[in-house]
Amino acid sequence: MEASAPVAPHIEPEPREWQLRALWVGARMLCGAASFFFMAFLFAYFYLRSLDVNKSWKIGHVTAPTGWGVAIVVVLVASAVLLRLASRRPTSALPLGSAALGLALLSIVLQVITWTTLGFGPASGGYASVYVGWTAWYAVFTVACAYWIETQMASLWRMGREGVKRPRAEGVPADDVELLGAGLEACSFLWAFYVALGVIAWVVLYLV
Amino acid sequence: MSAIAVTTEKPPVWRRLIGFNLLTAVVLGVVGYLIGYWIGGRINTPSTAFFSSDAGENDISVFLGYGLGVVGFLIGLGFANYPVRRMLGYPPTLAEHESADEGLGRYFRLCTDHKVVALQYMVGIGFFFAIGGLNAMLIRTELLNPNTHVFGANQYLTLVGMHGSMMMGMMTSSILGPFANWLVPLMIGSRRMAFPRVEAFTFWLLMAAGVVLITTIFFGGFQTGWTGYQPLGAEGTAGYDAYIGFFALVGISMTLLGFNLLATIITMRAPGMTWTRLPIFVWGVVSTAILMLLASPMLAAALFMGAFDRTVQTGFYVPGVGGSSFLWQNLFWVFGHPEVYIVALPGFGIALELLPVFCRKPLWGYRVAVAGMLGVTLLSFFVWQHHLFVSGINADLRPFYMLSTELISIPTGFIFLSAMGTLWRGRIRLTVPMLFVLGWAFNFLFGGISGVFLSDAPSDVTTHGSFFSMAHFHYTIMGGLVFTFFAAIYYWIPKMTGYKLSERLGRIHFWSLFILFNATFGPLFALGFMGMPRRVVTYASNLQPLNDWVSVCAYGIGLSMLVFLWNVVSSLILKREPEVANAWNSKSPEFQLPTPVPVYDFERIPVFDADPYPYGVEPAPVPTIAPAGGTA
Amino acid sequence: MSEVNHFRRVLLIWLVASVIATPLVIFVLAPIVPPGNGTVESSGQVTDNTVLFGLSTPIALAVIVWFLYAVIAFRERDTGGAVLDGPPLRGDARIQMWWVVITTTIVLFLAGYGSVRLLSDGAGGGQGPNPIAAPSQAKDPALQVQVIAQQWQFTYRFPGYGGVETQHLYIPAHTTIEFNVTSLDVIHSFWAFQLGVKADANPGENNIAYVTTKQPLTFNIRCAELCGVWHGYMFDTGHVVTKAQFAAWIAVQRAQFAPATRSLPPYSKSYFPDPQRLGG
Amino acid sequence: MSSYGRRLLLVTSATAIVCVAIGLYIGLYLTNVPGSVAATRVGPVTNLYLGTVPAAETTDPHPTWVSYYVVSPTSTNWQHKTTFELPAHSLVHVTVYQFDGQSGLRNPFISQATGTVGGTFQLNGKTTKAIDPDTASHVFAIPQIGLSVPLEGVADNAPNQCGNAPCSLSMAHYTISFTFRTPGKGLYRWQCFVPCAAGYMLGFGGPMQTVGYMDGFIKVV
Repeated sequence: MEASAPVAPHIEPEPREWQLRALWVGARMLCGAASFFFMAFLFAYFYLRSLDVNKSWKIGHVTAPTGWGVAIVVVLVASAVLLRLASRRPTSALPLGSAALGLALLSIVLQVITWTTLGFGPASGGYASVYVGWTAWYAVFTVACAYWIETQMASLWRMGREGVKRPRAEGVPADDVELLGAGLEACSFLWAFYVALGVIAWVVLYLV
Repeated sequence: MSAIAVTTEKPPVWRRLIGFNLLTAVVLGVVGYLIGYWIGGRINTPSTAFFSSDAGENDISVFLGYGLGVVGFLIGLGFANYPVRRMLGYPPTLAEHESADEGLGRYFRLCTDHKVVALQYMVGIGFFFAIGGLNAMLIRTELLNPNTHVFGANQYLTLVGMHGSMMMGMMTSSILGPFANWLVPLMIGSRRMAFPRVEAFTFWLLMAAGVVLITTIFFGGFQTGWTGYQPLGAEGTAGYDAYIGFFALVGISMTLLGFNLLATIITMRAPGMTWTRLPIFVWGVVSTAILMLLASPMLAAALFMGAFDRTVQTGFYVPGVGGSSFLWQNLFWVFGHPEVYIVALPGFGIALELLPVFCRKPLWGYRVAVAGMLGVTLLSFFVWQHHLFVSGINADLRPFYMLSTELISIPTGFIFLSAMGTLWRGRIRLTVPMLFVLGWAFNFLFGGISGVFLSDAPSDVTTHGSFFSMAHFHYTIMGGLVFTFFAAIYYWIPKMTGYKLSERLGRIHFWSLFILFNATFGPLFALGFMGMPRRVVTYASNLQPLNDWVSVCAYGIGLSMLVFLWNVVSSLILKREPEVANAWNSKSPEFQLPTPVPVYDFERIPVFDADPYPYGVEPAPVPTIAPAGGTA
Repeated sequence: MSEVNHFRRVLLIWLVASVIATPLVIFVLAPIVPPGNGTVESSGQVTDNTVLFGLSTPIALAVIVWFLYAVIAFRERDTGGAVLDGPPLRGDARIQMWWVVITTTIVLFLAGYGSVRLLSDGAGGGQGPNPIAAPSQAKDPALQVQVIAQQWQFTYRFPGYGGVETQHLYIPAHTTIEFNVTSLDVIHSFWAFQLGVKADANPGENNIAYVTTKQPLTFNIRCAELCGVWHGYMFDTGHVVTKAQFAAWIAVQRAQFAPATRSLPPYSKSYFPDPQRLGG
Repeated sequence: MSSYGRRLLLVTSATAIVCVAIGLYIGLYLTNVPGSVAATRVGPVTNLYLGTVPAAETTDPHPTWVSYYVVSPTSTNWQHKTTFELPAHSLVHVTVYQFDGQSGLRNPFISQATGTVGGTFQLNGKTTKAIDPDTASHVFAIPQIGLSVPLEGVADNAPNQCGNAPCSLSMAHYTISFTFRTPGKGLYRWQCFVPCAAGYMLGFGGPMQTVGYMDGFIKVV
């Protein structure tokens, strides 16, 4: 990291639990923001469906690709459960966490396949619009979550390779393992919550 | 601060310009735009061809250009370095470029010192505020005469839209950006933000957003105003893409700004800084940050739907192909009404924070004031359909929205109660910041009372969408937010920069602004009642005298702002008279630190044993704050 | 200082100011505030505004008097450079309670009053496709007028007169009119200023507003929702005329616009003219 | 002092740059509207010749946009201007050479001419009141004075269609002419009512919302 200023010796460090708590709180607040983001799509779904202006909720033959939808949601739930389990024991979370990361990426691949085999286009009415918009932005934020999971796994991997004696986190007085544990907990909580949003999306888009 | 004083061996200037800084960012931003535009042209599938071939413009290209341009800009600033290192498993760090040695250069690159980010915000937002104000002058120029046009009709609407978007988008962060970023770590004793890199990110993203909005003029502008109503937006030229890009970036920036401030205040209060000792300004920040965190994502989502309509031809907002124009109105105002409180609440915080200092009394009714802010926060999510009283949407719910809207005046009244109680039997010193606070009270009172007319559904039938509502929200936003913004500037900027501001020019600025503000926006209430709709390029000729009066007064506001600008330039750049540590004899923690504040703020995390308003208490408890020595 | 009862003084000043100002506002200012007394609905709005003015004047005065008095009476005089503190008052539960009670009472009264007025006749506002408040149509049913907004003009359609569409708007006096407002493209807003009518025109939706006319009257029609480049020029002049004049006018219109009427789609509450109309 | 001088120079040059930028912004973008053309006057009647084309000249900033032009009586000398100067309270005879295809009206009501002398217009020399709304290509309308004349569109299968302006009379076209009486002095806007902006959703973006293409003013002097 270029020019990361060293903490001057006469500066007393901040309480060590601050950054850990910030990660905990931060993950919860991101859940709130994500909920409101997808609430807009949820609202759009029910609003357009109930208005059905000009009978254009579904134009032409529009059927939800339920099979693919089930596959995606199963993969997502499995990923969330694995990561949550992994976060219980941070130091040995690498295998389970990596599997969770792989499943998260798999869900995006499945989603892309679904788009190409939909049988209807974005212009096929209200349902098609909401379907395309919702799944697209869900996939985008899945990538963001996958990034976070990846950084945790990479940290674990490097820790396993180079040991815990690597340089301390600069400016963060918290213990390395503690910080990693907190990061993994926050990350897995957000991912679990995000997958829960995905389950809601699945229920709305495929079942309702 | 002084770049010239640093005489240590440094590489030549041209060498220092290479690296992760603003220059690289601009270059990479342009390159990113061109790449995105090119890719957009390539992925021109048959389903989208109709947009590009016939109209001579390709929305996919424009959106991809904006997206990759912003990404390039951020990479150029160095925002990608850390994420890449994290992906490779390197340990987390918090700080980047936190050193006074780097002089002025710090301000032109990614810096995570909360005081540097605050000043970056100050200058950046000030720049866009000036553009927004200039647009207002041009709007008033066009309205001098109903029968001759200075600007084209579409250029006029673009001006209106840019003025509104600039003010509602960029100025939303005008208090939380500069002042909360600077003050919160000092007031709660945390020394830094919870996520310093996110803090810097919000600033640079906001600047990118501002540039995106300005580029709308290369694409024919947008004719929708800041509310961007659909399907008018869907049928617009590519200039509307700039509107979508702008507000989406602003929405992301605002979400993260609120997220970061909230995380900091929740988790990083110094020992003894309990919730009931929190300075009232920080409470204002908390309530605003909650709204930013939760409301802005809805705006982003609504805008993304609009972007999909324009690119892949979904039909969210186009009636007849699955959509509804109501959908945008609902989603926009679910965000939009919290948004106007995002703009008002920091002003409440600043007014109540400054009053005790200049009345030499503790804040009266602290808990009531806090309840007021939180009450406004909560209620603001339940009032949005009062913007749609005559729209035909859920007309049965009008009595409910009338009630919820009017209920908001109860918590707002708490703010006034607290202010009035603090004034009572104080030892009031009419300094420049205090004058602006009093101006806020006067303006916001009229803003609030005119709001009652608009919230009353029968009365709203005439005033809705007229100059009356325009005058109303200028009274609350310009009279409320901008007046407290200036109060904060006169109060804190000397502390932040270390140089005195001229008191004489400050007084001239206040009195001219206060009088001209009321002379400009007062008559607009009358114009609204007389039947002048908003955003019109022409109007009935019997309204011309009043419009001309308003225009002339608006130019006066422009001159008043020039006085302020001259004050800033002459005091902070030319004269540079050093400011003492505590010019206002404030008992707030930030004024117990030396001026300028050292890079690491405190040597030790302070311990608080009282709230920051121990006025009239002998002996006054002063928080044990040890400034970080040696680096000043 | 403390000998003077400041609170009593403020109260007195406020009382005097309110007693002078409130009647002035109610009886001089409020009656001249538009939209005037041209229709039942617009008079209703004037009454409504009068109540709001009358109520807000003493409230505004209370705050202003308090602030001005405090700034003048408690302003720090010359202390020779010393910074002296005021008394450490931190609140008063009784005052706070009374404040809550008073403001809540006012707010609930306002909301109740507004709702009653709104539900009595709809106050001229757009109420969507199924209005909950309509003026009494006991004597004779309302005259239906469809307002069709498009970029950038209003046209009017009379379903009771062969579905004729007209360029300008004439309506009979002493009649209840049911405006059915819709749009063919983007959101507009039909604002008949002197009638006290405003209703958004939404594409594919019907938005009903009622008005009961009185004497003949000329009124301004403006678009009140930004609808594109000529939004500012989307205005027209309408007329309330006697019933006989109206009958004559509509007959002329039916004859003149017979060719156009033949090509019109059947009357409907909303229209979906091939929405994409991509042109070419 | 040298440091002061340097700062002063910095401030002055920054101010100069900002002023120049603002000047350019106002000068180049905001006041960039097409100029006006005075109609020719022959005897008691003023003549105005217009042309409507499916796409502006290839050198235009928007070569794919549909547009009105001012032309000579023989459809030469195409000028891209949409503000017309006309004398007050007098008869104006307008001739439109219409080269564009059929789009169709959103509101069929506008297929009938109003506000012209006699309530009719000449379509290729034939006196007409209304056309089929689905064959309309454009409308010349001045809503403030109630003038509205539909312009018949060239059939899709017509030979020798015009692409970009300028178009000659040898190409497929309709000639529409009508006479109307100008109001008192002032500025009146005119527009087209056919959703003819190809490539824009609802057909009302771009040229329909940009003065200089399907919109303009009549300046009555």
